[in-house]
Amino acid sequence: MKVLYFAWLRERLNRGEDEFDLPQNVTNVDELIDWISANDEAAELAFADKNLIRAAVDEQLVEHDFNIVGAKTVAFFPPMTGG
Amino acid sequence: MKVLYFAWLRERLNRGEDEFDLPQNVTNVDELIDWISANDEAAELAFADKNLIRAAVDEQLVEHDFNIVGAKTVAFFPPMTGG
Amino acid sequence: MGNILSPKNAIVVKLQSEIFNPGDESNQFIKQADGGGAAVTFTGLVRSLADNPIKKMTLEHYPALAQKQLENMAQTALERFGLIKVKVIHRYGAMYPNEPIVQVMSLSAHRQAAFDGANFIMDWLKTDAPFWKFEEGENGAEWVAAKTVDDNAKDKWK
Amino acid sequence: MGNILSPKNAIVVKLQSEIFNPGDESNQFIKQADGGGAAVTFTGLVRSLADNPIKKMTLEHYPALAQKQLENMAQTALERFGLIKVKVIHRYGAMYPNEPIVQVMSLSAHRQAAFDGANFIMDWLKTDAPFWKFEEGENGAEWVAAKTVDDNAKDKWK
Repeated sequence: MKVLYFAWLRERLNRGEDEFDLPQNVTNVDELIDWISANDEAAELAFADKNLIRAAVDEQLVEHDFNIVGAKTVAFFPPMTGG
Repeated sequence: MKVLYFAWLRERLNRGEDEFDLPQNVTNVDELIDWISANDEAAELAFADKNLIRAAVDEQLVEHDFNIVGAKTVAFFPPMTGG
Repeated sequence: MGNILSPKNAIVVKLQSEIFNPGDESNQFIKQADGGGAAVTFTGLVRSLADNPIKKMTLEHYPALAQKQLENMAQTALERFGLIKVKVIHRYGAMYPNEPIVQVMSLSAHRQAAFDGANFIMDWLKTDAPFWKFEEGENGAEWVAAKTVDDNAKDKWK
Repeated sequence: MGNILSPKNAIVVKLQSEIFNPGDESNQFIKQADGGGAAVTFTGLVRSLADNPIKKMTLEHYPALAQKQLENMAQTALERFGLIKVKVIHRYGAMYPNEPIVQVMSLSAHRQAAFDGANFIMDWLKTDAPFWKFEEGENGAEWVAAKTVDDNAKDKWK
């Protein structure tokens, strides 16, 4: 699965994307956040406040309980500030 | 007193303005309409439906009960359709 | 009325018979943005519909009252919505399909104020600015009737 | 989604890094008015305030999602408000004070629909289009924080 990071999440992780083989017990966005954080100190800090984390699964904005099994791309980013 | 007419009021009266010396018993917009209509058949027809008559006294939009004693200019016109 | 809140040039109202270029006017308006991040432009165009084609529209107006009413509306919008500036251009005389009739422009620090300011002015302009449309088309010529919907549009600002 | 209601070119969404000319875009948009009498243009500009001067703003974006979200918002506005057409231009990359960032244009037979269409798109765009502002100024550089007021602005369309 491809995982994308944007804005200050990208900066804090010092990378724009990851490619992961996820364990079977990682089935939704929230579990993915926890799994990434557990494996990476920078990620643990960056994802610390989950209220500030927005997610998109296969180019669709979703809540953190959204199922990611079979998804190709998950993107994480802060609240949007365009316009 | 100068009285101005606009749009279809002007057309039906076949003139854009009048100059009147009003009798003392003509003290508000409504009475002015009645007085003009009484003296002029075209005006009687043009002013027949008072709901369609808007008025301005000295460049201020007013209701028909507005006092006109001492006013310099009264304007009559249909509901506005600008924009 | 409110001179303290409105520096010079915060309000411009222009009545003219000549056609104007909507985009050029917008660019001119936002060129000096003065810290404003949100600009809204409303442009009203002469409509010619397939079922009632118009050849020519003539706008009659009451110049002194029109100027005064539009300035009052612009001033009220400026103060009520905290706008940085407002410009209103309204034509009179003869015009033709697709030509601009009116343009209202508002500049604000915040987008909702800019939207509301222009919207407020247009709603009031429709019923309280002394202009009258006369349309000449293939089906004859007539004075355009006022719409009840325009009377009601102002209610949302009460 | 709603293809029957939206003919070709009724919706245009353009993401670009290059600067654009707001007035030229508006003129282009209203040139083919197609019976529409009311056009609304919202233009968002890079703000630089006296108490926090900005030298440069960089907009990061998620291209595929941004395109999709803006198209969805434009389509929803088109159908909901019965608009004739909608165009959205949003820049990404580096930009400077007073430059345009975003422009939303709506054309309708009726003015309220044109106002509402552009307003609706801007409200949704603020919270649901994947762009992030990074500002560099005299007081340092930082990611712009999202505003609660932007979250709440959408509520009026419920």
